[in-house]
Amino acid sequence: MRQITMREALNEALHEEMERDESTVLFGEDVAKFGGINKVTQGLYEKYGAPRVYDTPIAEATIVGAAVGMAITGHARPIPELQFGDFASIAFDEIFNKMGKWRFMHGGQMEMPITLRLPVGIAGGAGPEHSQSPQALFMHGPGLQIVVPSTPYDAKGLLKTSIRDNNAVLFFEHKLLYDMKGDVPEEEYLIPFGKADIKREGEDLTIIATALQVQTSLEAAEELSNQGVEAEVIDPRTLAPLDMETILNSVRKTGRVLIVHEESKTGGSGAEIAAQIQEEALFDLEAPIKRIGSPDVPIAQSIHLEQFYRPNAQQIINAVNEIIDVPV
Amino acid sequence: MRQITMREALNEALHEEMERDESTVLFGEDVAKFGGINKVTQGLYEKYGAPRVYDTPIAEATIVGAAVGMAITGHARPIPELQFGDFASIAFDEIFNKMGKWRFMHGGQMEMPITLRLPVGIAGGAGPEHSQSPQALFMHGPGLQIVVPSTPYDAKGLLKTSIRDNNAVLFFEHKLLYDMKGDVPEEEYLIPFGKADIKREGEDLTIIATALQVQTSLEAAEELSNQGVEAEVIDPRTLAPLDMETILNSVRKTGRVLIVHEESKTGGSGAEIAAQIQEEALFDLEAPIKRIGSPDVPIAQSIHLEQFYRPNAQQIINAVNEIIDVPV
Amino acid sequence: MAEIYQRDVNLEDYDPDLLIELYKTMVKIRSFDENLIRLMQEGKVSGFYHSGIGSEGLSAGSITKLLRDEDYIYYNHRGCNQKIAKGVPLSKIYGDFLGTIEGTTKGLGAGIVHSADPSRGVLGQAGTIGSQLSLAVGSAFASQMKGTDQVTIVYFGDGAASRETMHGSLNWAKLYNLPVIYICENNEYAISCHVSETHGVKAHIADWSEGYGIPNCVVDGNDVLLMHEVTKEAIERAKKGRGPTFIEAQTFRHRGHFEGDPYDYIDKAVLQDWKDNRDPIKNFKKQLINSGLTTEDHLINLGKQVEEEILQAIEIAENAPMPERNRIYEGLFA
Amino acid sequence: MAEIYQRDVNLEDYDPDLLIELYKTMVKIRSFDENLIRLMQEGKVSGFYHSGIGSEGLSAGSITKLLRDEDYIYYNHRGCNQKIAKGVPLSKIYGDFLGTIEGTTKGLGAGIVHSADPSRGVLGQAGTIGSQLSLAVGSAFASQMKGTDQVTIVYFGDGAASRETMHGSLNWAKLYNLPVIYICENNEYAISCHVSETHGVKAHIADWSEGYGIPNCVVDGNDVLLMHEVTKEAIERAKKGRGPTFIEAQTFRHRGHFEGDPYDYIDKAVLQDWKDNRDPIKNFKKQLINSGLTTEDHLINLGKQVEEEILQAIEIAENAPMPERNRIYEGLFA
Ligand SMILES: Cc1ncc(C[n+]2csc(CCOP(=O)(O)OP(=O)(O)O)c2C)c(N)n1
Ligand SMILES: Cc1ncc(C[n+]2csc(CCOP(=O)(O)OP(=O)(O)O)c2C)c(N)n1
Ligand SMILES: [Mg+2]
Ligand SMILES: [Mg+2]
Repeated sequence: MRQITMREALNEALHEEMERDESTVLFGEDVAKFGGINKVTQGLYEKYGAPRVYDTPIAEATIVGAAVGMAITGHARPIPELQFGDFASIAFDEIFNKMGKWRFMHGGQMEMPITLRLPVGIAGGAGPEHSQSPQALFMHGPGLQIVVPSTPYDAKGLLKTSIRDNNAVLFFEHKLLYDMKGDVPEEEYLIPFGKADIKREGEDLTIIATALQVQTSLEAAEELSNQGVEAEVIDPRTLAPLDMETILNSVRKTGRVLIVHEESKTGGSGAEIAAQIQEEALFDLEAPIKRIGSPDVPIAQSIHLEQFYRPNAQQIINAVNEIIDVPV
Repeated sequence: MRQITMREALNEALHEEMERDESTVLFGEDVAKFGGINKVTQGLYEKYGAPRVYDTPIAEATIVGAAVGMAITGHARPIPELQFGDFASIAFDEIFNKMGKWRFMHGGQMEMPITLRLPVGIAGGAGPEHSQSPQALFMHGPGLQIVVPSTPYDAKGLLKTSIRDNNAVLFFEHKLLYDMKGDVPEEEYLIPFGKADIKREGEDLTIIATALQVQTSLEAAEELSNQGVEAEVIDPRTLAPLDMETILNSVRKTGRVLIVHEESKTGGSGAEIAAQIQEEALFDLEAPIKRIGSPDVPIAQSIHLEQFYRPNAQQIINAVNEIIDVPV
Repeated sequence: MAEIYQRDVNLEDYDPDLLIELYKTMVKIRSFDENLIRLMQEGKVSGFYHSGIGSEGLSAGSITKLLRDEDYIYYNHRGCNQKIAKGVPLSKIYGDFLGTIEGTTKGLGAGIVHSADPSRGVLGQAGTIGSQLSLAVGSAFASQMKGTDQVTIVYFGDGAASRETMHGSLNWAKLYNLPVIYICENNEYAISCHVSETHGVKAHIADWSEGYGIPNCVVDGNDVLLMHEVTKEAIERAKKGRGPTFIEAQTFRHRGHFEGDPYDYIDKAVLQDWKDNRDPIKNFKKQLINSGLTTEDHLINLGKQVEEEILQAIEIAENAPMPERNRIYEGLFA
Repeated sequence: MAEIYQRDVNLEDYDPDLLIELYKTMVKIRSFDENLIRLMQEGKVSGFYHSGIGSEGLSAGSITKLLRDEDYIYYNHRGCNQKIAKGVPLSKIYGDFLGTIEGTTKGLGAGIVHSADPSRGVLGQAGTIGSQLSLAVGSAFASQMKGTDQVTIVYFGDGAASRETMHGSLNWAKLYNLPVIYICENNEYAISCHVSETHGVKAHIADWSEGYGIPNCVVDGNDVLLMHEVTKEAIERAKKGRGPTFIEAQTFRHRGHFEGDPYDYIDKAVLQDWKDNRDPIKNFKKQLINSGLTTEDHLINLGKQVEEEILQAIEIAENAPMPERNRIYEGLFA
């Protein structure tokens, strides 16, 4: 099959959906002529021009607030971008309370077909305010769907689903995945929300990972396999809705669980997932659920230090070994 | 001992600490002449006047941002108030990234002696944007201490500690507790952070609750006691730092756990607490840890409906019975 | 510095239907409000109500017979003045206060904050005041993109004007030349704070919009015809593709910030002056009668009709059932 | 509309030491920058550098011999211009780029964003541009409350000026009459966007501050003496308790937004014109020599001294060790 990068996959999804529905409108900082600082929106301005594709002032709260105001008229399907996912903090009220709740709190009378794109993750020494992965925060926000792809294939299918969906979507793209290549068919396809993907099957333990950490976990799983440990690697793909069924089936099979994410550990998505697993399958657990996240300190700017934040394959292997060592 | 309301206890703490340290400065919307919409800051303006106590424009991001700018000069100890804790969403970048990280990311060269007061909770039909309990979000934010008192005694001692502390504190006050009366000694006292309080001892199960839900849990515990079930009720008092030692000691004793909070369930503080408990004490658990939170939907404005959000004693009793029913 | 908007308005120049409609709308607004306060006193509605009495002219003047159903508004939290002027059925607004399923939110009980009626262009309100300033430019952008001549009006108080969102919104509005009208209901107070205690301005709040190159002015918001004129000009500007307008409309609260507010932080004489000499309804009534266009009796009758209408609306709203508990699980997603 | 700041500046009216110091500071800034770019090319520093070449006059002019250690600045993300002018040791700034413990952050590797030197009033920078606008009024408030005559300057780009925080900050500054100076480094671009594509203004960015009643002007930021004069006036205003000033300083980036930016979105001829005719260092050098105050040789010598100083600083910074892994667990709490 054709191999393209996640950047290309995302770009294709945008092209196809903007072609398909002329109420789509894409905006953000430097997304038009410049094609986005991550080059994900390249070629769209040339094809659709303003006002369908346009550059905004540096004012993130206004970007998201305006997207909400567009969406609720029923005339527009906004696809805003925040240049760094960290800036969700600047538009937090707009995301958490307006995108997430406007429809419900006004009696369900409007729709919220917004796909907010948020590049996240530790990459290249961008420092404490340009490297975060804030997705877990939004699991606590009703009305928000949270998409976190880990492959070009998933990225394309999920972005297309997001854009067509009539509800709010936060679409998190790990910056280190933009250059990752993977199989993407020429034909159109969509990937539904709330359907986890088992990226690797295994009997000995379940690794639940998101975004870049899916790749790191797969790498670790190969190494573990050499050591005779077969890990099942599950990528929830969407944190909201969360496919607990697939997760629990795996847990019931393996009895051992490791959750890996790049978000800082405390209060990360792993907390909620672990809490649900033990609630539903406590007596299937043969060892405590472990979580790996980045350290609970702001991310250093130094490239030398930043490597110690991003979970790596060795950490995963070590954690798996500890989990496996717990006697039945 | 003298009984006063939590409102009075908080007000006393503010008076004492502003008297004690003339670098303290208190500001927010309507906190001066009006004494605050919850009347917690009454009498301070009359005593200290501007600029020590002053009313600000309605601009929450600026309130918190300015507090940070004051604090890092080393000349001021700001005690800002946001009129409703929900508005933390408006000042989210300022709280999460600036209060929490400015010191660290600038190499630890400044201090951040801010106590940000945040009235929270479902009370009197204030609706989806004036009733939330956002404290759990900040557990995911390094550099922030999270205080959640449940009694007048704790409120006073913790607020005094907060103001004297040289690091950032988010101080959450449940609005329905303002009128609650309780023992508060005349003499000065401080309560350290990271020290949970066992509000009631019991052998049969552990209830971990915060804010108003400590009171609801105690109520439920009395009723349960009549039924022959002795619940231990633990109030962490600070969610960061979190006193896992006290919690784990109790869990090891009882083997059964219920976590109760008013925050919506998914992604609430209960998720992190449950995840940590199972990680540290899985094999002591005789039943899955249950969590009670408000439903994962925006809070309705209707008084009639809002009662169905706030966890009540009967819900707690039912949950406890389910937990107790799990056979050993 | 902001122009003080002045025009010679002569009643003879207006269609009598418009004049009567303006009067009727104001009376309806006030009567709605008085009856709501009564319902509160009867314990049927909770305490978070911000009465709009004293500012009816601002809403009637800027909406009645000017805005169509397809024009959008974001109302503010003071009274239900704009919702009523925009034609949201009274029973539905009462239903939102009483929490019955008659309300626009079908039982969620929007109260003052979250009613909506998209079929009449009422897109709702942000509980965080000032947040809707950004939404408004989005809605206006959507109309412009679609090529319609829809206009968006966003209402907000003097206090809300100090939210940071104001800047982002004004910048978008001017930059993209959007059909949006800012109406700042300046009643001098934000809860207990006088505007002079919280606003750094050259002279007026409207001055803030000047630096963006947005046409702006200060107007007597209690003069319903002046409000009509100033808004009409702004609407024409918007429809002609000439962009946004910022209107600071001066008014005053007859009651405290919320029901129960002691309202002791203001100068009583100033309040009395507004009540006696600058009441929008009283003054317009006088004008109407003096012009010979109508009689006191006629207006009294009209008032009675309105009251009748209000009482019927309350009855409908009260008779509708409260929602079931599981109402809260409905409508989160489309 | 904002005044275009013009003064007749004659070199004879100035203390020669000041003039030489201004020149030297500019040269130091540029040399620092050029050497940093070299370090990047050598692979020693990561890619997030925003060169400040072309705007040295703005920083030297507004800081050198005007600000004391106790005066506060919040620098912006373009170059290290303001940090250097404020006297942060060069080895420490390089240390922050190289990630060694010589850096102000002792190995965290602040890069361009998070260096700080409280002993010299350098309070840091917000990674979210524009957020420091609110911090600045806080710092100024603290000085005012303490009764000192400290001044706070906040630097930010034309792009950052469009952040919503601008409004909250300007309002506080005027309302509380704070000793704060806004210096908007308007280099016409925010990454790829020209200011005309993203700013709705009457004529200038400075116009935004006018509605608050804040004295403001537009100045040639590449004329170091004009920058000196305009900032001096603002500092005097602040110290006399007469509140804030907003200065829009015009300049242009010689290089792209970040190292690696193709920088193909601008008009090459415009850039060439800025380089040829509006280079702050080149022009000031000409003025100095023409005035007879110094000679070309002297200035060349001075440049060599500066280069020497820079190379020494780099050596110190490079020779310092990288931090241990557990550095990241230090300093979260006081
Ligand atoms: C962001 C935000 N801050 C504070 C509040 C609380 N609050 C509600 S109304 C109000 C005063 C608003 O004053 P103004 O905008 O002048 O409107 P008025 O009440 O005078 O009509 C305040 C502070 C809020 N709802 N949202
Ligand atoms: C809040 C926020 N939005 C976006 C960015 C990303 N960003 C960094 S610099 C920059 C352009 C800034 O332009 P300007 O303020 O004019 O400064 P210049 O780079 O031209 O010196 C952008 C968009 C950021 N750091 N913070
Ligand atoms: Mg007001
Ligand atoms: Mg710029």
